[in-house]
Amino acid sequence: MEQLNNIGASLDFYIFVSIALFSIGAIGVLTRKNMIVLLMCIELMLNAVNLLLVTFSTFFGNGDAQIFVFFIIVVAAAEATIGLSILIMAYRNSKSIDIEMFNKLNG
Amino acid sequence: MSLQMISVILGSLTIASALMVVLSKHPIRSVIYLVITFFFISSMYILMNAQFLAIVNMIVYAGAIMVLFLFVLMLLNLNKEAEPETSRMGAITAVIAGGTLFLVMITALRDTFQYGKGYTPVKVQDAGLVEQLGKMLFSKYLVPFEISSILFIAAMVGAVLLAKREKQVID
Amino acid sequence: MGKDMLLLILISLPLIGAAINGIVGKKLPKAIVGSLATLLVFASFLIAFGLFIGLDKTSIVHLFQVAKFEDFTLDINFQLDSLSIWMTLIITGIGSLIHLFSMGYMSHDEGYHKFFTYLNLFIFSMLLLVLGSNYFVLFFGWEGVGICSYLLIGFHYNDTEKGIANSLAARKAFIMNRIGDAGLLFALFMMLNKFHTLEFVEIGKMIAASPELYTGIAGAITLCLFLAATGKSAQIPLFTWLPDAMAGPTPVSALIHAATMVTAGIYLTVRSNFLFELAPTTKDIILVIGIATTVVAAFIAMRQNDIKKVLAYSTVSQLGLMFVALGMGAYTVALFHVTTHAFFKALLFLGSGSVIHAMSDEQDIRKMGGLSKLTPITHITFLIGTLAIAGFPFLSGFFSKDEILAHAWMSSPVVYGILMIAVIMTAIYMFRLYFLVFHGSFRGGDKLKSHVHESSLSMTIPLMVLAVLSVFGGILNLPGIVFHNAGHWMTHFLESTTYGLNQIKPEHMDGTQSIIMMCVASAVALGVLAWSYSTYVKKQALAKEDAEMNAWEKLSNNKLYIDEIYQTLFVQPILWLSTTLASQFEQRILNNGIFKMTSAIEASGNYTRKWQSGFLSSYLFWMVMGIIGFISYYIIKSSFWN
Amino acid sequence: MELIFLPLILGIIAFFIPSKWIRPFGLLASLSVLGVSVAHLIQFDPRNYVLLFNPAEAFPLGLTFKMGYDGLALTMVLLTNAIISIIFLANWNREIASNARFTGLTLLMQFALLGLFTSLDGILFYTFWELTLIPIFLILYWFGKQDNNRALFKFFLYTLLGSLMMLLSFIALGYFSPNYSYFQLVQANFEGKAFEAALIMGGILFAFAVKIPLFPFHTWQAPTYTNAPMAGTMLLSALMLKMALFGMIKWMIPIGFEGLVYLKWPVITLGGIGIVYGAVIAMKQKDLKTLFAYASISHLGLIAAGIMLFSLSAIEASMVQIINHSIVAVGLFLAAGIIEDRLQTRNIDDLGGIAKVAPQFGFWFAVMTFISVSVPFTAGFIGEFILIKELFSAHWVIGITAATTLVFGAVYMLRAYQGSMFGPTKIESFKDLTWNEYLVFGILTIAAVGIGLYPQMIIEFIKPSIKFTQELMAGDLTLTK
Amino acid sequence: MDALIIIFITGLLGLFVGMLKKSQLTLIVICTGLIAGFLSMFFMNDYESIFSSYNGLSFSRTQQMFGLLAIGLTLLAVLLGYAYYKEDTEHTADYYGLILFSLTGAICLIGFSNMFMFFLGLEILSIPIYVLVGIQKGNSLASEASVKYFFTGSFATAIMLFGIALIYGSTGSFEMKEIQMAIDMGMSHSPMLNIGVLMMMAAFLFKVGAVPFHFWGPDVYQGSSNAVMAFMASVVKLAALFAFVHLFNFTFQTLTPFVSGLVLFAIIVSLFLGYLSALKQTSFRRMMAYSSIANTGFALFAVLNQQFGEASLWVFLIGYACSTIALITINMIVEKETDELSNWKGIGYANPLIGITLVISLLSMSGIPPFTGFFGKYLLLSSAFSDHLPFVILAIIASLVGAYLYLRLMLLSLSREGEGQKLKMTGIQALVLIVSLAGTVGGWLVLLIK
Repeated sequence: MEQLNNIGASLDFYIFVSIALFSIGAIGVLTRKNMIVLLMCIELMLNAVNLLLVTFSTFFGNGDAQIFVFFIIVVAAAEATIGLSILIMAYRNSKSIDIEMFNKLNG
Repeated sequence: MSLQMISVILGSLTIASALMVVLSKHPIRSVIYLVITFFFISSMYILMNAQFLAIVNMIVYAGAIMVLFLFVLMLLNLNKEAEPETSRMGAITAVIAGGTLFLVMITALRDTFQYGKGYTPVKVQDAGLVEQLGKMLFSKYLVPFEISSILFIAAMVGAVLLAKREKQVID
Repeated sequence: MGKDMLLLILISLPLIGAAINGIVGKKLPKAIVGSLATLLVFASFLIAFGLFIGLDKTSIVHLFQVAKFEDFTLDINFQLDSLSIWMTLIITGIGSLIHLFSMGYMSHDEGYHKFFTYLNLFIFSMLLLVLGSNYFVLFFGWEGVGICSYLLIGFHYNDTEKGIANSLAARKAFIMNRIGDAGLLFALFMMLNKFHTLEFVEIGKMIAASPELYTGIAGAITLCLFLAATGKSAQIPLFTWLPDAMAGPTPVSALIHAATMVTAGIYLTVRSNFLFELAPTTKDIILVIGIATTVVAAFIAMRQNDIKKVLAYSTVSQLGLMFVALGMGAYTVALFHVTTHAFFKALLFLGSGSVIHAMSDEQDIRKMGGLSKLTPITHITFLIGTLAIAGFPFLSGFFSKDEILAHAWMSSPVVYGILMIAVIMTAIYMFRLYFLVFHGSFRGGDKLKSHVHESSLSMTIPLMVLAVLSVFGGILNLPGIVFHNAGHWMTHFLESTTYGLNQIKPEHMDGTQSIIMMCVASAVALGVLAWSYSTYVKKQALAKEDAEMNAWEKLSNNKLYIDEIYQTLFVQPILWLSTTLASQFEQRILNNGIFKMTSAIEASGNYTRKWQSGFLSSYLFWMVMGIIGFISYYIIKSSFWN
Repeated sequence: MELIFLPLILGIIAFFIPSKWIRPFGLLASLSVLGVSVAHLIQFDPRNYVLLFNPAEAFPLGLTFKMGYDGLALTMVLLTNAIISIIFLANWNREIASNARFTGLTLLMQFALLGLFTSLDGILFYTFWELTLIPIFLILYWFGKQDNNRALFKFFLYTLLGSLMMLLSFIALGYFSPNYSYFQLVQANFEGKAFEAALIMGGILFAFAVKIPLFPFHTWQAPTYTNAPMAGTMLLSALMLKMALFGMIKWMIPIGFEGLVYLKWPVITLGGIGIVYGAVIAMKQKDLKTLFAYASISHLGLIAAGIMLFSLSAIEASMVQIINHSIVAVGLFLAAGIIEDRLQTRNIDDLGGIAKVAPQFGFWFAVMTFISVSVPFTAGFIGEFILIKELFSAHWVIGITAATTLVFGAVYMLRAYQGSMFGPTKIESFKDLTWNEYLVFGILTIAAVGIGLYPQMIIEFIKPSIKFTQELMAGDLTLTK
Repeated sequence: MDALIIIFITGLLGLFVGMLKKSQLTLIVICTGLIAGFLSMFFMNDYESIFSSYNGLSFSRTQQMFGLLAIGLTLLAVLLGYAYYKEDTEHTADYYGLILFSLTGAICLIGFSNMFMFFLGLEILSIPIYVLVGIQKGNSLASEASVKYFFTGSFATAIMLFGIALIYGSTGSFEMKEIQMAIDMGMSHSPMLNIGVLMMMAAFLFKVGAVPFHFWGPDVYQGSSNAVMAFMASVVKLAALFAFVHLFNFTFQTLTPFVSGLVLFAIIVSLFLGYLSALKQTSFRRMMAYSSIANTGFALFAVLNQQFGEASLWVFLIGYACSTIALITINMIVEKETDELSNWKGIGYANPLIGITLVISLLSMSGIPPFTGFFGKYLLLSSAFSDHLPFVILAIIASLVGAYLYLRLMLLSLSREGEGQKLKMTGIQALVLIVSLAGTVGGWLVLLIK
């Protein structure tokens, strides 16, 4: 118990927070229509994963998970870059960042 | 105030600010709340002795990525009118779906919530240090590290390709 | 040259004739075509006669094996015995006469060579039928004559007026025969399963060895055989094709539908006597059907106005009479009547052919009359034929009919009584026909009258020969009571060389009864002759027009409406079924059903693609739902684990 | 191997032949293939199994690639080659024959058929089975009526559904046999698993039933025939239908023999229904080709029912009948083709009196009609005789049902013949037969009469093969091959 | 591994050569590089490469085969796209560079031995594709497709990462071997592991485009260009499917029976939904997208087959990819302003090469022997036969619907009305057609060599 106290709350709590963040991100992805906010919500979900991984890393006591988080941050950065440039391109074409506007392809 | 109390408060604040990200009408507010969320998350990292990640999280996420977001928001110069309206029905459905996702995950993982019992984390203090991570990154995880350069090259080329305005041919 | 070789030559000669005429006949002059065909058949007759003279015992000629199966073989074998040679004599003898007649009769027809090809082919098939030593060859011939009959009935298929009717008649004949053929096939199958052979001799031996083994199956086999016989020999219920078959040229009617082919059923029954003897029930059925046919056909013949139709129904009636004899087990008697009937019916048909020829293809007796002076030879020979069939004393028909009546009397007076009615009716319609055609005044108009002429020699010679045979044909089998030693020559001839022909011997009959019966028959014939003479010559009665007829005359004139009944009972339902199946089941259920299904499948694509709404949030929503589903799957499944 | 691959090579070459030369090329190509097969025939001893291709090593998936023929297969090979030559001959003066695509596709079809008949490997058999579909499909599509898509879809999907069921069966067979070699498949052990065997057999049967076609699977046939060009109809009915019957004899029953008890009577019943049903519907059809299509359902129902008895006599008779039906099909469809060619109609109501204008055609059509109603001295007679006999011995009800074909067959065939050829002349002119049509009718008639007089030659030829298969099934034979 | 470096360097080199604005030269450089990559992959000895001392990548014989296939198909896709790219001289090199970077991702995804490489590979595979889809900048459909692909893709990535995290949480390792050991040691009932695996599976189903994560497919395929679509439908699909199958055949093999219900559900719904929706499409690429959903359904049978899953998948994919590339090439040749299917009318009759390729490709896709598509389906179905018979029968019924779909296209393009139609076909396109035709006809022969 003492060791667990080192990281503050119990492991379960961090898992709970992580799931909550993930779900909130998912809700955001589903509710928001603004593409930038959508992108942010996805970042939120990735952070939930990061939190989870760091928790496990602490728990197992090795750094592998933290390296993984490191790579996730790398990928998130790249993804954000690409996402934003796609967004800009889409905005140039349709003068809107409302995802509801992008429904010409259907059926 | 024990560490446990601090972490619970931090966790609650994290969730609250994350909720604000979703609930804020204006995207810039969302960005701000998101940065706040990242701060809370970073502080949790520190609590868990992952100092290096905490710093990286602050610098890369809160610093670089969020600034990029803000920059794009400014670039596109979206005013309030352009903010898309969320339909009530859609929102309710989405919240129900997300809530269900949450509940289902909690239900499925309910057994895990006695996870920590009987395990003894070792060398908690050392795992998250820069030295440790650096050694690992350049020995065990060298290949992924090198490979990630491809990702960056690709992302770079892609971003330039997409975001660049085509040359206007002037007669 | 051995007998075997002679037999093969005998069979193949008509085939050779058919081949030559069929392949090059078109280019040969008509005279050569006709005489070649006639001479070949006549040569066959001569060979047959030679074989007949030298006949001593049953011999079998093996030609080749068609197929060998696990438990039986199918061979082309021929059998030479008294029965087959007798039939051969009738076929080739009368056949050559009719060939001769046809040379004159068909001389103006453009299908001359074709006609002789078919005729020769028919003779060949018929020879196969009677000379085969097993049921398989018999079946070959059986089918073969059916086809030739079809070809010849529909010979004038492209006649502008009657073309369709002719071909329809041919089709009817073929199909009704096919129904009978099916019966024959079943009999063959049963025999193969039971005896593993189709050879007459071997089956006969097996039955002779242990008859009790086969009583059960014999009933079924004989019923099937009799079905076949009703088809070919035009008995109830399959008799309606024969009158229609008169659409063919008259020599065809004489040869096929009077003298030879229609007697194949009788031949078959006689051939299979060893089986029929084991099946008394079948024999009773044959008797009943024979009686019914003879009466019904005679009744219909009474008010027919087409000269050939009268003769056709007469043929049906006479065939019925023969089946009566068979039903009583009097096989040789039946054959005797076959022989005499062949003589006088061929004569009558050829005579009618001569009349038709003279009348420029007019067949309606209402348009004839007084031809006795215009066509004297035809008149005399026709008269002889009429007298013979009517049972005028001491002509051939008298003796053969008398034998049958005698047997009938012995089996049951009721049968005798009914047969007497049929005999009286026969005399009535024959004399009616004779008087209406040859006496009274000519009713065909002057223009036609000027064309009427006696036929050429090639047509009259067969008439005369047949007339002689009709008169003296009775000699073959004189009643024993009168001509003690000379009598029953034919019975003895057939008995001496065939196997297992056991039957009631007419000798056992009381002599007085026999003589009384002859007297009764003679009296009937003479009485009807007198009555007819007074009606048609003295009172100048004519064939009535349709409107004047009373009820029974209409019934007779309309053939008891049997065609119509068949049409409603069998033909229409099947055709209805055909149309309904094609339009309802086939089209609506199977065809449209499948297309409905495919179009439903195609249409369902419209629903599935609606899921793809085009909205990103809906896609993401379904992805989340998918994950929720996955996790729920886990929760549900893991709670069952424990 | 040249026997099988010669048509493939020739077929590919045909696509590059200029249209001026394609006519003789097609005929000569098919004749040369026929010649090769005759050379095989001369060297052939019916008691032997000739293996054309017999790799020693094992391949993955249980593939063995064995190919070879016995008397049964060689009969079909010869039939195929002869019929293909006849088809080329029959089409000699038609436009279609000067089309390189047609010639090439027909030769490819020949390749597929030969492969099918000589394959001794389950998967190979299935492959060739499907392969036949492609050329015929293209022939139907390119040379058939323009708006025949519906019929084509039906044809293709029906046959494909059948093939897929067969595929399922072959997959299942993989669990009962070490590999897909024919000899192994026949010896597959179903002891105590009769129902499984019946299921496997049922799957294979499904494919065959569609192609034969058995009663409820026949709806593709009539529209396909009606829309097809003459050559396509001939290929379909003279050869493709026979694949299924051959498959039943050589593959389906020997493989799943243990399951025959379950399937025997259902299939015989369907065959019996087909006999009556096809005949009854044929009676009122107006289109000659449709009529012949339904007639073919009737005829093939009889053969299929006979095969299911799997007695030696029944199979021998079926083979005779298979050959006879090919002859009849080619002859009758040629007649229908000739009529359509010259008058642009096949409706019986519009025809009449042709025999008067074109007596030669009338005669040969009549001969074909009589061969089709299987009168004595023709090939159909002996086959039908034995088949009905065997069915009658199995049960008298089916025997009587089968025998109705004698009567009904006469009804519809004579109606078709008389309706079109007899009666008042409704047409002005009708060009009588050309030399090649004479030749075709002549060859067919000689073949039919020859077989009719001496079917023993075919029976002797195939009897050892069937006995061999039966011994193989019983396991009496230790395989050295 | 050496192949990976060669290809990456070729991609970079291509970007530099591209500055010369000589599209032909760029093509030559790229092709040479790809061929070199192919050869180095071909001659690679197991587990031996300059990176062998570091973990992350390893190639077994099977993985090598998949790698070769991926490189080969990329070569085809590159050649196929040439006619299209060369018109846009500004960006020719960018296209090639991105495709090659994506290919390196695919190779990582084929050869990964820990979660790091797996995750990076997946991202390197995806990110260039997000860009390539939207590369026609002025085209609003393309940018829409890009947006949709990007957002759904990132969402799926998040899900997958959550799954990886949970798996790590339960097993304590990112190494595939260790994870497998941990699972085999008795972790298989752990909820965290199971949820993690299920979430990974969800992400995989997204990547391969199976129901209910298939939605991006039709929109993205339709919005993108033919050249990009060819790459997506062949290489991307191959890599994702292989990784999926590989994970579930080795690492998670103990759990495969547990997830088989879900996989079968996904298979059957994908098959029917794919084929049925495809029936009503008028756009060629959209139709192909639906058809690819259905084909994915077939391919997923490999997940359930522990023994031959990868080999079956290989055969199936070579048939599927070759046919798809052939059809896309044909579509490029016939495409006018839009990719309406009506453009296809009669093309097969007009041009024999197109006709033959088209017929054989469509037949192969319908599963008719002796083409590779048949053998692939045969292998996949036969292995599933004994355990999942009802689903195999359902799959066969669905394939009948598919056959109807392909048949319709075949009839349309073989129509005689196309006679005399003139089609412009470059030599490179003809080459692509012939090569893919050879793959469709003879690809399955590889089975025998092995």
